[in-house]
Amino acid sequence: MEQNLAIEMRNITKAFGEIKANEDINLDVLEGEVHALLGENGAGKTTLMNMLSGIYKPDGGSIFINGEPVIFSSPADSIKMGIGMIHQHFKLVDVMTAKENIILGQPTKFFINKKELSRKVKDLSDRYGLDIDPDKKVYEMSVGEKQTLEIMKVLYRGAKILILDEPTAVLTPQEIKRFFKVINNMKEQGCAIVIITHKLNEVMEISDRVTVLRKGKSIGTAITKEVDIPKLIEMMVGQKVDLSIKKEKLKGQTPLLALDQITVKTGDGKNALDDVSLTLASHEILGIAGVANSGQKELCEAIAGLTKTSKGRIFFEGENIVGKSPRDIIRLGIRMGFIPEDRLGMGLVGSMDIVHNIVLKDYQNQPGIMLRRGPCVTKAEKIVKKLDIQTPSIYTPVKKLSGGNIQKVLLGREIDSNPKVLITAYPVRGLDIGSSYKIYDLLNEQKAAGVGVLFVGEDLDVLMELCDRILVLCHGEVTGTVDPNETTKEEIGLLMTGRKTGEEGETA
Amino acid sequence: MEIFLAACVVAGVPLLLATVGELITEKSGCLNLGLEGMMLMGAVMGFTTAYATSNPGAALASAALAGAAGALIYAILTVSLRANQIVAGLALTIFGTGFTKFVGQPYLGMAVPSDVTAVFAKTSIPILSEIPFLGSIFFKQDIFVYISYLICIIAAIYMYKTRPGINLKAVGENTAAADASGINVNLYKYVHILIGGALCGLGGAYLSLVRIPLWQEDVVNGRGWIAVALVIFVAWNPIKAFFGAILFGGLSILGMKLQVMGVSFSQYLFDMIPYVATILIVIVSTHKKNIESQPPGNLSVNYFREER
Amino acid sequence: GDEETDTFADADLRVGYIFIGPINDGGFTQSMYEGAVASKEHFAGAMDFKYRENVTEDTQEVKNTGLSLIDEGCNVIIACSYGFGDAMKELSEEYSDVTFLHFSGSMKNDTNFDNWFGSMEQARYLTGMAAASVSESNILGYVAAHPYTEVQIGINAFTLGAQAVNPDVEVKVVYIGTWGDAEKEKNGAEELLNEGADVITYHADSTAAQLAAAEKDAWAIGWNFPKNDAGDKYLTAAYWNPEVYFNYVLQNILDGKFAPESYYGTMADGLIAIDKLNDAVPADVQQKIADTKAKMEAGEFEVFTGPINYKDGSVLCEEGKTLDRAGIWSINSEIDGVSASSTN
Amino acid sequence: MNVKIIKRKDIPKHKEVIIRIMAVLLSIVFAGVILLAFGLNPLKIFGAIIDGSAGSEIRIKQTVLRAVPLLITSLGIIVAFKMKFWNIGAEGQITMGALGATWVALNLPEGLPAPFMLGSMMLGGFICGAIWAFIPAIFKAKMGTNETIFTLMMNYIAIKFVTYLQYGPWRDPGAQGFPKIAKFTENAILPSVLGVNIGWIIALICVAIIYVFMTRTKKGYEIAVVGESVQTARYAGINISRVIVIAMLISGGLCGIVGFIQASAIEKTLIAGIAGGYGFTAIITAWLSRLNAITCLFVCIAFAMLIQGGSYIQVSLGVSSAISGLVQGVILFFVLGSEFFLQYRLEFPKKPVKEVA
Ligand SMILES: Nc1ncnc2c1ncn2[C@@H]1O[C@H](COP(=O)(O)OP(=O)(O)OP(=O)(O)O)[C@@H](O)[C@H]1O
Ligand SMILES: Nc1ncnc2c1ncn2[C@@H]1O[C@H](COP(=O)(O)OP(=O)(O)OP(=O)(O)O)[C@@H](O)[C@H]1O
Ligand SMILES: [Mg+2]
Ligand SMILES: [Mg+2]
Repeated sequence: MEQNLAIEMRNITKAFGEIKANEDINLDVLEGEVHALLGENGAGKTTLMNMLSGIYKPDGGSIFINGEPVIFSSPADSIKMGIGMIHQHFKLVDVMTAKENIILGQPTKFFINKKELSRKVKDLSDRYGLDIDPDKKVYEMSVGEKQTLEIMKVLYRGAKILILDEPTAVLTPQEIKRFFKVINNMKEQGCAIVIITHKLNEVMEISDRVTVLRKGKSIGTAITKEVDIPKLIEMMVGQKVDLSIKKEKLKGQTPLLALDQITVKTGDGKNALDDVSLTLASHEILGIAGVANSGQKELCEAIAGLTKTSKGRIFFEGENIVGKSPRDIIRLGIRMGFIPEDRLGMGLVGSMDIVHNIVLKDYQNQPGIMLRRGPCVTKAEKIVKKLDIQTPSIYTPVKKLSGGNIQKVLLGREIDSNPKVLITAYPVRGLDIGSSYKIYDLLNEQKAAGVGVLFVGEDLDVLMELCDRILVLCHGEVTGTVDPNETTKEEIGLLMTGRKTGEEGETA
Repeated sequence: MEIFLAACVVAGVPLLLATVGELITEKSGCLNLGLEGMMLMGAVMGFTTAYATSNPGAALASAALAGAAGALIYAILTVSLRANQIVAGLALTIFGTGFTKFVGQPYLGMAVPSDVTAVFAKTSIPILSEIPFLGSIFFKQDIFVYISYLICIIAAIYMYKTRPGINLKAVGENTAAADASGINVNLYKYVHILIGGALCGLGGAYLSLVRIPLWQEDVVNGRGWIAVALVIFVAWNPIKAFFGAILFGGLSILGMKLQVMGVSFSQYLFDMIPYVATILIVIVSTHKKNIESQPPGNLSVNYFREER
Repeated sequence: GDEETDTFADADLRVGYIFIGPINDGGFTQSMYEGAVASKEHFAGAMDFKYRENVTEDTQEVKNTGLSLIDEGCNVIIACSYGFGDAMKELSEEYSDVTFLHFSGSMKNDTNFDNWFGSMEQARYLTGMAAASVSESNILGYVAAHPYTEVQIGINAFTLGAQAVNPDVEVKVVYIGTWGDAEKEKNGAEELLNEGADVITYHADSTAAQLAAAEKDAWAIGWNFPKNDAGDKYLTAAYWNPEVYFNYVLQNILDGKFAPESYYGTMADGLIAIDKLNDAVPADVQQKIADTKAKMEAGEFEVFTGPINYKDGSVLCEEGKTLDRAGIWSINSEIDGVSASSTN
Repeated sequence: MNVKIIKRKDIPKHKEVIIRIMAVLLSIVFAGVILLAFGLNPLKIFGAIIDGSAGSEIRIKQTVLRAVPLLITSLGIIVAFKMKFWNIGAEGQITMGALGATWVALNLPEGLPAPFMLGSMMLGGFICGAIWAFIPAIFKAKMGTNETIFTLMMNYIAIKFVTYLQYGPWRDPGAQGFPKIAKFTENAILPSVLGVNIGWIIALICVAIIYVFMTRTKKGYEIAVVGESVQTARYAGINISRVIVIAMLISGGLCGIVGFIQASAIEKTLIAGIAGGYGFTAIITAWLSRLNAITCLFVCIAFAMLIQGGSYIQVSLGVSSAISGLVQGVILFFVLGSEFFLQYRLEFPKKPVKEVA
């Protein structure tokens, strides 16, 4: 079958200040093709796609859609060309209903006929087997519903070219299955689809061809059937990597942290964490698995004293620390390190330099009213050296550093405080594979030194290799705690969907 | 009672126009605190045009344009040049006040030509004014008042029933989402800031053309700030704005009404009521955490597409 | 341009005026400004002036303005508002070679600082007579800025004049709580008209109350400056004629005879005046007003002549007595016949 | 036209200065065009503005008198704005500060030695200004109430309240019926140094204190962290409510001190209009100084010159003082607009590299 070129991107270049996010990238996508875009965090995938959707303007290069050269000066131009993008971060208006979100920016009639609109939306969702209530407000929706709504938006516009930026990150395996059906359905109708995902097995399952980016450059395009996962990883990383993380079973564990039936409520009264109990001992890495937003954030924050618990107790070396604020925790000398998920949003002060970010954890215990930076200057220098942080100076505002280096500043500071317990949420997000492995080594180092590490991760392979035990969360509940040596990824996947250990084959 | 309520409506008109203008502006995510300046600019240009041309239509157009011109400066500064909205709004107030004093100085104490005042004299609407009670409150007014009703109704229909209205809401609530949906967010901001300015200009012109058709330096006298408060009081709803404006307008004359009725009280403490009431509303609405009556999500946040 | 500066530098009397409002406000400041112009004409070359308008009653601002005027060469400063007094006092201590003349109040020194004011109650009284003569409802409306002595003197004088023509007349007062809000002035007047008043006068800065009266076909009495904004319904106005004082005091300065005296102008010297009466005022009342005016000028008529009671029944002036200047300036409420309810 | 907006990484100091000067020059040209359009000679007017603000000792003193309240108020605003607390209630905080100082002056025994009297008044001013800022602050801290409108409304309440006192309970019976609050006695009036009341020394001390406070103390650090990210502040164990309240107590307190200075040194009593618009102008000066206390000193002096010179032109040239507001507005617009060019630069690429493959 003769397939036409839907997208042709030639020599695309895009820089943000010093960062070359895209450099001379070429990409071809055919009609009726699912094209996977692969690359590590920060490789430039989103940037490249944002230029297709008109959000960014390329610094150089040209774009052809269906053979015609185009210059997009806004998303509207891109939408006009039949391009629809589902963004990594939802672009929905919370206070609006589903159907209002769907018609945003659309050339509908001047006056809105709400009934007719509901009917249209209903028709469309039936056609694609999607389930959506046109009159539900977005702020009342679950993540899954929001994702569905994003898909509906694109479908409604009759997009012929679909860009999906990590659409499956927030979906359960069941939802992913349904979602892939929709993709295949569209592919059959001749749509060109670009999908960005970090999950290599998804790439193998859904895509026809795959293009790999590395550090802003395009490494090459392959026909999916002709490559295997190790080959893709090699393309992503640039070298053959030994993906094994050394794991030692260490003796002499003493319990450090114990959660006893912790419940955390959200603003609207739902349970974000529901009766969660766990223990963490020294010389141990406890992994936390679960699809996004299953309560991981609340778990970390509850332990760190950042979220109010409505029930239960948290013991740190036998002492109940429930109700203690982070300040109390610091003041009491409870040595706990915490690397939150959103580093610049929580954990670091973007506009301040490395020294002042190191001060953040220190200053509370300084005497007097003046801020003593002196000791932190030495500390900053030490951390920069030890973790090989690329920065012009220790007086550079951290937001000007690259993602990986920002992460290292945070990690360096937390490790430097000699914690007994280290809580890390997605610590390798934004890091290249080399740095990631450095972090894993550091965590193992900490473990060897007797620290109890709580590791919230998204990559099951890493979790299984790194952790001594893995606790699986689903809807804020613990669905099981497993020993990675005695279980399979599939088993954990099932737990992530809510099937508790011991229960039999419950399907969602 | 009807007479008093009719007077409340009149006192509310400048507030209503400015409030609807500001809430439309705020719906696009822009907090323009330059109301006082724009109302003054509208007042003076409306007046001078009326004086020069004796043409009420030209006067209204000129007032609206003057308000919009002030708003344009604000829009350029905040939308295109990404300046802080609060600071830009205050600068606009300083400029508008200076501009108005300067332009209006030769006209001080001069009167709006009678051709114009005649057009703005009280005119009953035939059937509606016969409605018992309500008729004499709402429909025995001047044309300008009827225009303000229309503007209010049109604003409500526009905001709740039309496609651009929904887009506007999206721009103010989540600019990035609106942008990704293909809405030209900068255009929306510009247009609605300008509409807001034009309505403020008309609000000022109501004072200088209809209420006090003699040029006075400080016709607006803080009413712009009251309108800022009123926007919050009415939770960004143009229909509520209609009643809110009558209420706040009414408060400004209630003190006098009470005096002629022989009620004894302090005028100065009484004058605090609108401000105290607004604070109470702000507190209550945050306390209730009612998502629907919160300010637009991206209010006073400047948006740049390529920035994260 | 430059020419003016020269005439200014050449004049012996270089007067600096400080005005509270704009010079063409149709009210108080305009009357002061036109007085200055008339005075300049009167002295033909010997006097010239500079001014600053819209000066707020904020001591720093006023002092600053005074200094600028002195800096520009002024040797007489005339400050035309009560709130300018403190700054004048301070400046008079620093600049002994400059003469400072402050409108209203009682501040002065022995050499170069004086105050001046006038018996506006006389004009108010006469306008009250005119008002009562045309009222059919016997309700007169009075829009007033703030409840305090200066304003209450006017209200009471107006009321006494009205009562002299028609003892049954009632004066209703609305205090609007501000000097400079035209719309409030108009609202106040409208409330009074709604209560049945058919003559409106006012003690506030703009002529908005005249507009309100004319719109409702009621009579309007102007104030401060003889400006008619009510057309046919303009009855008369009580106003200032400041060139009378300017000419007098400047001549004294020129002659080296100036001595602070707390100048208090009257109907007799012409500082206080009323505008021509509307023909609607009946001839007999016109005559009566003219007679009263003549008596005032001759010093045979005192506005505050007892018995006068405050509206709460307490005595303001006993039968057979008259209030002297100090007595007048201690008035602190409205008299019997006035209905006013605002408290401070 | 194809314009690209590119974020600057770092701007060299000299370039920053050039851009700022350019902005001011452009604004002057633009204002000049407006003046010309109204038939006025802009050169003469701008010359007179400079002459009127710095042309003689008296004028310089007047400029200083205007700079003092502007500067201290700006410092107060800097503390709040650094925390992203949009305090536009300085006007009211100044008014209440003046009220506090006045209450002290009128109620302490008359014969008190001046230093003790003035110290108490300053404290009174600080406390009352702080209380006026505390009210919106506590609601923000505990409930997340929007402070912009809250503080704005508090201005009018303060001014109405002082008007009430002036015409009512606090009216001086000795003022011959005029609605005035009693004058201060000599011991309640700030002395002068170098011909200007010592407010200017207080202002300079405040600059130093606020500079050190914001950059060198733990509280100042906490304020900056809260302003940058509330989440990070929570993470670091900062008691956010406390920081908000403390910062606002300082912010309002500084404005209160301005009220004290204006009441004691200038008015020598309390009047409703005591804040004189400084509360609003200071927002602009604080912002233009990029929330830096030292820079703020210079920005405030420049603004004071503009205000002083603007009020002078009417006397010297006989043109409307409204011109000053007009010119101020235009300069503000340009300087505000120029901030953009400090952060971004524009590029005008001829054409995308190539059009057709
Ligand atoms: N708006 C922006 N401003 C500045 N830098 C940016 C911007 N957008 C992206 N970058 C930078 O460009 C590089 C590529 O980012 P991009 O988001 O395209 O990566 P990605 O491949 O999508 O990564 P991820 O898998 O984490 O989503 C990163 O270094 C990022 O920090
Ligand atoms: N930002 C948030 N703030 C407060 N609570 C949250 C937030 N995000 C998620 N929660 C709560 O955390 C819990 C788990 O998240 P969520 O419901 O989004 O995931 P989920 O149960 O997997 O839903 P779905 O499978 O439908 O996406 C829920 O109780 C939810 O209300
Ligand atoms: Mg991405
Ligand atoms: Mg789920």
